[in-house]
Amino acid sequence: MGNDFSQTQDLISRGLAGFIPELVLSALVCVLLLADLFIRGVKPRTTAWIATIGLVLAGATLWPRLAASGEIFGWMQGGTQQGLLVTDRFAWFFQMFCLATALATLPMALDHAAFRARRMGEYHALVVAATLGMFMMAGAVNLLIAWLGIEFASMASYLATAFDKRDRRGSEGGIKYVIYGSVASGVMLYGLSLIYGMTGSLHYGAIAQQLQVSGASDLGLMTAALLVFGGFAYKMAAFPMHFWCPDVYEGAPTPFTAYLSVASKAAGFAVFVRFIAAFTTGEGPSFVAFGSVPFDASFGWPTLIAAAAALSMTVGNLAALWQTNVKRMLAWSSVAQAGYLLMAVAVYAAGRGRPSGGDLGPLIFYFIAYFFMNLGAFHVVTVIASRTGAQHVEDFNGLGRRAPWMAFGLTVCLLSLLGVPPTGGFTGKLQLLQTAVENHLVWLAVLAGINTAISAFYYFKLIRCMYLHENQAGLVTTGTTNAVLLALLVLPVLVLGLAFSPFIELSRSFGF
Amino acid sequence: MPEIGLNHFLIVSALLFSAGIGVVISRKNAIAVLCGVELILNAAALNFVAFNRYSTPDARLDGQIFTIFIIILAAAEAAVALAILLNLFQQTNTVDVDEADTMKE
Amino acid sequence: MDINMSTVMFFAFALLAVFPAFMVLFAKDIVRVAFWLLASLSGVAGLYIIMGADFLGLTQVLVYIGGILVLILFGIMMTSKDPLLKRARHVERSVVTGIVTGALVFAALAAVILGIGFESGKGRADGGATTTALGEALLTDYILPFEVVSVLLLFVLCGAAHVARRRKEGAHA
Amino acid sequence: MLLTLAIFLPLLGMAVVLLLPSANKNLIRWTATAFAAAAFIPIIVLSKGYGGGEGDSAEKTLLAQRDAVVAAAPAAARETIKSLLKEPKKLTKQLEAWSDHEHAPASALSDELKPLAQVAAADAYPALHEAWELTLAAESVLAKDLRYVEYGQWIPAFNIHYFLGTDGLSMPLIFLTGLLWVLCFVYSYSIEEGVKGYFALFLLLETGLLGVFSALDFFLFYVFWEIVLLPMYFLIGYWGGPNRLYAAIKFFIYTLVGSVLMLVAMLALYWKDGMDSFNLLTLTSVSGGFDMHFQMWIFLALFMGFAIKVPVFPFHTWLPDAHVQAPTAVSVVLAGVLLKMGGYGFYRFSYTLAPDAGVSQAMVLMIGILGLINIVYGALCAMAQKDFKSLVAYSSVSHMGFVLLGMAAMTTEGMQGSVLQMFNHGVSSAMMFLLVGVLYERAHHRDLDRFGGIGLQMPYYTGFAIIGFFASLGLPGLNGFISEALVFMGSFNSSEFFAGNSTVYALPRWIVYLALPGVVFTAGYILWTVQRVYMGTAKKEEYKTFKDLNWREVFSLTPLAAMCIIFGVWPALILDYMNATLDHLRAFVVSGGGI
Repeated sequence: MGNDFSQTQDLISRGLAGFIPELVLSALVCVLLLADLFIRGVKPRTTAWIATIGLVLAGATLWPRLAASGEIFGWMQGGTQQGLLVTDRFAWFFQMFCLATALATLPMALDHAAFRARRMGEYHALVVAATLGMFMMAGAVNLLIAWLGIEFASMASYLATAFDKRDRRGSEGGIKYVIYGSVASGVMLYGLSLIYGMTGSLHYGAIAQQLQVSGASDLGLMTAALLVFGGFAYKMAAFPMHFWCPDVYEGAPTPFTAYLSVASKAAGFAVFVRFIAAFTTGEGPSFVAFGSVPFDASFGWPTLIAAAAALSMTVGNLAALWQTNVKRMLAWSSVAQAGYLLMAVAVYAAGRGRPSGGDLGPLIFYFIAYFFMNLGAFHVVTVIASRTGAQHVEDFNGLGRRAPWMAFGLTVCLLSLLGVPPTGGFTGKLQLLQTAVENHLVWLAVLAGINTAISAFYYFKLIRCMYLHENQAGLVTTGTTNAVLLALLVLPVLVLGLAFSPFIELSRSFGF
Repeated sequence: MPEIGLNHFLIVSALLFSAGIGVVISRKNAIAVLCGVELILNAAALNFVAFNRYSTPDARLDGQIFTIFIIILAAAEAAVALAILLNLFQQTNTVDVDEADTMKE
Repeated sequence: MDINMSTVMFFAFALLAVFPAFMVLFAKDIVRVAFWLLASLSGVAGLYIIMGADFLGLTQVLVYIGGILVLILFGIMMTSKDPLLKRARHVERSVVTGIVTGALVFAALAAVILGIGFESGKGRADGGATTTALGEALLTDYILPFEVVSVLLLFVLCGAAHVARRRKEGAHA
Repeated sequence: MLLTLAIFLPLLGMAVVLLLPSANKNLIRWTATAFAAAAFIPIIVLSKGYGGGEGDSAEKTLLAQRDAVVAAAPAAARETIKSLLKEPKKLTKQLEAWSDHEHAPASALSDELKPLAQVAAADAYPALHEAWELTLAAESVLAKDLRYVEYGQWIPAFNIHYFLGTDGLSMPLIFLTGLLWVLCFVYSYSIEEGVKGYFALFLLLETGLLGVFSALDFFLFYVFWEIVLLPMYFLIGYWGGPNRLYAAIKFFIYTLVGSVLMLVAMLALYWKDGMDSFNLLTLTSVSGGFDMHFQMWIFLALFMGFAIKVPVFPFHTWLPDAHVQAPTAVSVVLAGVLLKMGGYGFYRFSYTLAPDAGVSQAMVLMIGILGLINIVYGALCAMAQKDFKSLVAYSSVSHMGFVLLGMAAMTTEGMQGSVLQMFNHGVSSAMMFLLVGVLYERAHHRDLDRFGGIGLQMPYYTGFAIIGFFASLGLPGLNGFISEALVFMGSFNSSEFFAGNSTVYALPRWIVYLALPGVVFTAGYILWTVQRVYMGTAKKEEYKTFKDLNWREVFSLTPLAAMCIIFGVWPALILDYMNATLDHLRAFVVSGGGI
């Protein structure tokens, strides 16, 4: 190691100074694990409060990083720093996003029936740990850290999925999640090793530079892309690694499903976008399209992603049509949503290297909308399930009368997921379609349109049950906290649909 | 006989990877699938070490470090998988991935 | 023909790594699967040592063979009523699928690897023991992942203990 | 302000209705009716004004707006903007080039683009864009006839505006909407279940429809278009017949598929040549320059969206289902106004945005033949129906075929007939659905074969029925005759009219010949129906106890019957409204968007 010791020390201390939110989260994991040992009796609220305070604290320490930019940790190589993590607005957005998801799912966990009479410290610790892993995913600029972040978040998610030991479906979901997850991770690792072999570095910047200076074998890049995409697709719940989704979403405790479907997907997209940014910086065709691949000259990252987008939305929507379990339906819906989101990534990858390209605004805007609409939907499902034991679509019969506000909130969220004006989902999808059309991916936009129509079938299945089917059972009382959370999640969906101008600018500013 | 070089190791690793994929696809016992995953992980790790040894431009040990983390994470993953599996076994008396399938409708 | 020692060693270890790997695919019962895996991983450890990664070789033996495999064996013993249970006939067919897929994957990968045409000229020459260098790197350049992994191991330990612990009275875990 | 008032009064009404106690059903009914009537007042004022040529023309309003935008631009760029605006079409080309060079250094720009860089440097680019949009909009052919224009910023990031206006094409439909809502509300007093939701959704529906007919910003139009979907879904799904859920979702999905394709077309136009505009008028004044290939795609995508709504064969299958299952008042507005959204869309969007494609051989033949199929196939299907309501539903399919046929002809008479047919069908089909509803409320079935002798039992009702059905048949002296005759004249003349015109493909006569039997079939099923239902003696004892119309039913039917007669005798009353608008539109399309 040719490093000067004082230089290294300097890098580490500067790194730690920019790393406070992660340190807070790490401490929070330890505190929560210990809390179960030292707090007597079953007090789910105590640990929930500890978690809340810790998450808010982490958010407060994260806030100033909005202005920060630059890489932290790592080493000096030829006079430039090759960091492990980067602090920029893009990372900040996704870190805040995951933090907010963790925070929003806390009240849901308190409300979840199976969680009411047990110690919850370990569960919260796992959620916080998953969030910590996602922090690393959002900021990773090094193959090792990207993979480590994914694994970190995954391990915590595996355990949280199987957290409810009395629930057999939880264990089943957990074992499927961990087995398929480790296969995906192994395949991805093999791809990463090829990238390392071809470029001789783990650092994104160095890889990009190496690719620009001396290039790499198109065949090798293509193989690595296919292998690596498997791992990323697993985290994004996108085709072809989407099949775990329904079982895990159904098996996991509903609050954690909500967390998984929002935060985990977002972190998966964050790490993926940053990864492909390193591979599509070049001006030459060899990076955007892999050039002289023997069987199809136009194959490249944009094509790969566009194909995955098309298949994700189609497979997700078609499979969702046949579901009668609400959580499974939302799981397939989230696969389809990953497809819509991948459209924006495909356009982004295609636009890199062009002066006007590379706008991540639509992706981020859709994620803002997705946060509210998907969490809103899961919130209602959790609340209703914990009071009526509702699992299936038919269990929601007559909810329009039994719990009018909850039903209204769920309807707004479902309409938003479907993409009907005036909701955030519509304006979000509009921008996704717009970028696709603008970048000559009209076929993908048309396919997304057709998919929207298909998805109306199953979203409306639930709406129909709530309003058009009768159920004589009495009113469902839901409590103030839940009503407040519902309002906090549903109102922004409408705001994003009606007055979205400022949010467009805002989401554009989070790109890199 | 040619001198042993990078490609030799890569071919060994490719063989391990293919064997691992084969195991993952054909086995139904969750523990056996896990063994297949270990093979895949080792293939990747072997790649990292081989590239580090034969083809990186400078004297850094990035590939070997990566391998250390692969080994650690493999251990953690095995622990998690087996813990969940034990719990599932207590409930259902099976470790068959396909049999643990009460959810599909 | 000059057959030097390292070539012989390579082929010996490569055989030790690859043959058992395929036996993992073919073996009839789960206990044999585990022991074939052990053999294969030892072969990989040997390959590490050939490449001058002595510390990794030792870690491989200690962690993998001493830790992970023991874990797997424990898992087998605790979840199998009859560990030596022969594979049922309907499962046999899927072995063919496994072999075919594996063969296809290998053919593709080998084509890619040979197609890329890696040069083995560069890289880190045999620089003696790596333990010191690795230790230094872990505490300087890679201090972040090193610490992060310690948090990971902590919560994995607690979480796994929680999930695997036998339920006592049901309600309170 | 009047248009805004008309559109949003029902929305306000919805909010008020939702706040009322659900137990007090009469209060809800009266409140809802009051709001529908209140919304009708500005509409009457508008239509009187439009007929009398009141109100500033769109051209004037838009130019005034443009001057205000320029005046508000940063001073440094104001003069540059003014000089650039002198040649707005040239500026369009420059904007396209500019969008390719946006991030290029100033030194790399051509002389042509330097003024744009200057404007951008002064942060006046949005002002320039807006002023350019408005200048072109004022030049548009549509601007000649639009009145009561309202224009304001909505979402600046995407150049989306709150832009409304009305002309001879939309005014009759807006009038019809306002009128039908009042009539339907009075008729709907017999709804007893879920009164609050019913009237609230119905009011929301009115907002959507009035918005659709007056929006001049494509995005705003799309939002209103989608707003129509939801209340309709619930109105059919909750208050409909036994198979209502199937009918409701079928309606929803069909329309959604169409609107999504429309959305893609809308986005393609937005990105076309870097114009970044949703302003229909702006797009219209440059659409003549779009290449044929692009126009074809736009036309087809929009065609799908509108054709499903019309509905054009083979996308018509949702219509009989929806009609049969829907409650009476919903059927009335569905046939009376909702179907016209499609026809209106063709004229307002398809032909103005893709003029060359609209008169190309492929499209003229496609529309003409589909119109022919609609007319003949719809009539034959109607003849085969046993259910009274699905007979009326298929008659809608048949009648909307005339709209297509007249449109394909692109002659003066053809277009007049086609647009008039939309209005007339709105009146007569609304009336027919009300008539079916009246009978259903008494008999609780709609089986044509089981009726008979109603004429003796309910003379007033039968009087109305004769007017309604004969208007639909196209009996001279009633309104349907005028429009059908105009359509046939227009489409027959097309080949003569466009002889020697190389750019416009004339509708071939054989299509008209083949469509003519449709009239005979129509006469056949209507006369047969009248005979089966109203003539003869009562087939059942219970029919003898049927009471004649009550005051609500008379209230709903009288204005419609009056309109059937008035517009049959004096069609100029409404044709005068449309003539100027349609003439301009026709000249625009025929000249390939060149005027």
